Amino acid sequence: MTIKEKQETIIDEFSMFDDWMDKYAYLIELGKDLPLINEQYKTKRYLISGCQSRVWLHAQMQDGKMILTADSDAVITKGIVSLLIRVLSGQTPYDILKTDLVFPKKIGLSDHLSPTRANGLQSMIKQIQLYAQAFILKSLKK
Amino acid sequence: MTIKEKQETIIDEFSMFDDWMDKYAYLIELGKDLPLINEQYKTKRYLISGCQSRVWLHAQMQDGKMILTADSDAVITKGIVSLLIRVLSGQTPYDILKTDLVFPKKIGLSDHLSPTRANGLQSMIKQIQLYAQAFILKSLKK
Amino acid sequence: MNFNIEIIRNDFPILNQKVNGKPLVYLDNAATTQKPVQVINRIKQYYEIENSNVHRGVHKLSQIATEKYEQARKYISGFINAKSENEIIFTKGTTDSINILASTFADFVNERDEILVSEMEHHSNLVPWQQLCKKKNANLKVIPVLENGEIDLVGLPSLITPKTKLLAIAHVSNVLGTINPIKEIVKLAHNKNVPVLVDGAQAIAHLPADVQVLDCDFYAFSGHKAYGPMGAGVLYGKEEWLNKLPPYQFGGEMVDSVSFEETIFNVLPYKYEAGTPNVAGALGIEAALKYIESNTIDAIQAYEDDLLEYATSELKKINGIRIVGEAKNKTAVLSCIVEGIHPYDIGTLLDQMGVAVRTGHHCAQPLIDSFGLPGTLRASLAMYNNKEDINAFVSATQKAVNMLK
Amino acid sequence: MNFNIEIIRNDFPILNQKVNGKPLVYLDNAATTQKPVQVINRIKQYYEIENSNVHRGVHKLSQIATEKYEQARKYISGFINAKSENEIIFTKGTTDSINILASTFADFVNERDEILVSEMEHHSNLVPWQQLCKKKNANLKVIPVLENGEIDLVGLPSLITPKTKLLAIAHVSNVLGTINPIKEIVKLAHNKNVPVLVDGAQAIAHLPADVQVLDCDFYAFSGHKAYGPMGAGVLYGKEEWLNKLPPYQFGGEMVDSVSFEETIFNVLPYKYEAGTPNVAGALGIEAALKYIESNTIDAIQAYEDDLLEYATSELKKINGIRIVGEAKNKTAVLSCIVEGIHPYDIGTLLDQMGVAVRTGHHCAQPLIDSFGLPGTLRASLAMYNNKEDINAFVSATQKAVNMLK
Ligand SMILES: Cc1ncc(COP(=O)(O)O)c(C=O)c1O
Ligand SMILES: Cc1ncc(COP(=O)(O)O)c(C=O)c1O
Repeated sequence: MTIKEKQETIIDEFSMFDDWMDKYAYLIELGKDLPLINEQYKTKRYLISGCQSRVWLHAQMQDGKMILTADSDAVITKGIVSLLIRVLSGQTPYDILKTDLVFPKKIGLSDHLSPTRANGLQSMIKQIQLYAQAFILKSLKK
Repeated sequence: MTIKEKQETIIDEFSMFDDWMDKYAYLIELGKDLPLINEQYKTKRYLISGCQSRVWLHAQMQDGKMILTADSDAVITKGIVSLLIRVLSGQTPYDILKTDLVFPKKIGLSDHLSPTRANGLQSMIKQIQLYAQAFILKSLKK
Repeated sequence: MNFNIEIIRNDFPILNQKVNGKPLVYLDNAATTQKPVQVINRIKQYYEIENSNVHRGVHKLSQIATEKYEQARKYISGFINAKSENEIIFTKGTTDSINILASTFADFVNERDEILVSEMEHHSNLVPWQQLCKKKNANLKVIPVLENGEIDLVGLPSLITPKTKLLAIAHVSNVLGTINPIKEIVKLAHNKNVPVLVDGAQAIAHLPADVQVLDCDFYAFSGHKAYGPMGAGVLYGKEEWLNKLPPYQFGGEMVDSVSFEETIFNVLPYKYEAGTPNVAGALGIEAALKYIESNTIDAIQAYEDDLLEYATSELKKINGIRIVGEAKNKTAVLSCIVEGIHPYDIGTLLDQMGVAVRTGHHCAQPLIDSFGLPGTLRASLAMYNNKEDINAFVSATQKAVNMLK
Repeated sequence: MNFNIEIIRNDFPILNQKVNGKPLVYLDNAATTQKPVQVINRIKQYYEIENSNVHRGVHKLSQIATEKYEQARKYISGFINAKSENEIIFTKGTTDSINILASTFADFVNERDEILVSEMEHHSNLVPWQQLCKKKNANLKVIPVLENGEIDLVGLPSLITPKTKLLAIAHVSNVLGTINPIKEIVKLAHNKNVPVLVDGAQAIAHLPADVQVLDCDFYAFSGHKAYGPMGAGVLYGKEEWLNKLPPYQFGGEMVDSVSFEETIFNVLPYKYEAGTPNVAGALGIEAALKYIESNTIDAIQAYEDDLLEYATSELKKINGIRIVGEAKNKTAVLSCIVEGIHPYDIGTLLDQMGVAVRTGHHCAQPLIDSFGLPGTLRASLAMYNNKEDINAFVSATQKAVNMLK
């Protein structure tokens, strides 16, 4: 699936809920299901700053695609990061950099997911983009 | 005359005017008539800070009384200082220190002569009081 | 008791706001308080009929603004019982006040000297001292905080050494609510000739702050945490100290005379007020403190204490909850955590229910770290909060916990 | 031209004031400008429905306040055409902005280095540099001002030496009204790798200030001199410079993480914003600059230029009067003296007639001294002044001169 398609799937899923409690309950569920990051990456080096909860994010290249794993000590943050990973993990660095991330606005949590929030969504996206840039630079040097 | 009587004379004089122009015209006249200070005292040392115009003030003791002379480069300031001198010069340091200077309020220029004004009235009074204190201290030491 | 919660609530326009469709329950007062109409209108009136630059003007408006500005200083001076209005320096806020002191105090600190702070300090009363020590090769010493949230008063005397140059401590902790025994601390410090700075950010709106009774050498607070405007605060300093310290910023008001060769500085309090002062801010603080006075600080404290006690006992009914900070002497701040749940998750859900609290380290990261916590959930009170606010907070927290468990 | 003086005057409530029984003629705008309802109401609205502390809050109000605050930064960034909103630091005002730079720039100044200022600087752009030089054993060099009130541009290149570390100069002189040729000055300085700070206090409300066109490295201004609130201003700095300079104050927002051992500072622009920011102040500046934009800065400049010309020619009719400052490029400020009369005497009498002007050295004592004057009588314009104001000013001045002659 392309990034666009994945975003649309998420938007569809969330459109089924019409009250905030159900949306958050779903987000919490997603958070609980987030596939675990390798414990060795839960170090300061992989910590994203600017979030109220701690978020570790790891990225590596596999067959030209970026594989993202993450964890957080807050479950709602885990839910958010799991959505990001669903959309962006397994895509090429180029696609990640040129993508327009519309789903946070569209799933009706835009308020909560706004960039000025202390949730760190913005920092997470920035960090993923930095990884993508770094991988592109690395591949050019070879 | 006592300080109190002198203040009353001044209040009487000013009560004759009922518009600000006449009051200021009188003040300007007084300013122009201010007896000159000895030129040797028109130095930085005798300058009062905190006034918008420069004011030099000199004090000396003569037969137990404080003799004040002053000058300013602004004529309204000279008018103000001349009133102060009329009231306070020739009095004992003790009397000067214990006096309640009511005339600025009562001559209907209170507004203009208020302590927060840039006219330096407050600084002049403070300076005169400092002189008075110094003379008292000096006489006690003898 | 002239304390009427209904009248008070009516004075605060923002309390009529709805958040996410629900009436606002504002329990983030330690971050900033809301403003009564008395303060809002004071600022408005200033700009509508009195606005002018102060001090050097020959004209009437300038005179009025100057008089009002200096009256505000005088009022504030009386409110904290300073000896003279020359001891009241207008600043941007607590952080500015403390930084002014840390910067101008530098000349009094030498290599291997010590600055003493407590473990519960807000970053604003910690980092300035830490950086000063770094610059001067001096040592930052820390007064430990006990399990219950009180400072270790017994151990304090041994921490004050001949090398100690200053003791900086919060009057009230913004995380734990602890009221520190400032009088005792000052006595201990003065016995060894150590001056004391009190960070009054969380105290000024909640309990009496009498600088002569406390006998502290410096006291800092922000207007915005005491029903006043943002961007305005106070640094109180004993006159003999402020006369000894050098100026901080240069230009405008703080100057007496200038040539290219030399500059002579103005006297107190102007020595510390470079540039056009925030006149509206000073008048706003005055109006805010008058508002406090009109309800009396003692009545406010009694009311808030009752509310704190009620909130604490209600909150404790939630399974797995733990109160963080249980000092005997405590005010207006209630931190907690729920076992196995990150405070941020609860805070997020509380917001959906219209309850505004704060989560995180509250700019006191070393304290939170020493307690081994990921942060706390903090509800903080102001005089306009009522039992309904507490009930809303507690039941929303219960709901959030149910969702997250 | 969408510039309607009647509509504009109606926006400023204070213009309805009477002073000493006469309608207020406010010509002290270089000291501080009056505020339009748009600004007053913006502040009021903030406190009534949006007030909260910013950045770290989980709740909605905090989010709203944060968004508005950052939008204000963005708007201001656009207004002066900065490359990024990270280059906009909120400060207390011009004096604060310049002191922040002078303090953090200290590391770049060594013994015998030189800082270059002009002879017409306001104390706020002079004393901080003078004191920095004193501290560092560096030398303060001065660009002379010519008889007509222009700086000596011809002599400037030879004043910029390999030892020059910074050039600090006003965009517009608050005494002479001179508009300095900043673009040319910056070019000369940059040719020798010298960064330039522009003091824009008297420019921001009167002419376009495009930091990319000027290419200056730093630009400072105050909200209150541009129809905005007191206690809020801006320091613009090129990102590469602001990243290079150390932080100024410590605590709160400017901190990324803290332990007792070390502190990691936040990124731009927060690195320079310790403590709770003045959110209402930032929104007030935004509203003020929007107000300027709604009338267009070009139209304002054209209008004020006409008024300045009219005032100058009318004033010249008074016997014995001399205009101080006759630069070809001039704006909004009109200084004069009358032979044999102290400016303070005239100002005092003008006040009695309801005309608010300023007299004295206008915090530019070295300039006044170099002109051999006891001070000047200064009328300074804002967009709401009209010909009636000028007529009142000129005829009152004539009357005062008659009384004093
Ligand atoms: C040219 C100039 N620079 C700096 C300042 C200082 O501005 P503020 O007092 O707002 O800090 C002024 C204001 O008087 C000024 O005219
Ligand atoms: C104890 C304490 N000190 C200092 C501060 C800093 O105050 P401000 O941000 O108003 O400068 C705060 C505010 O969070 C505080 O709670």
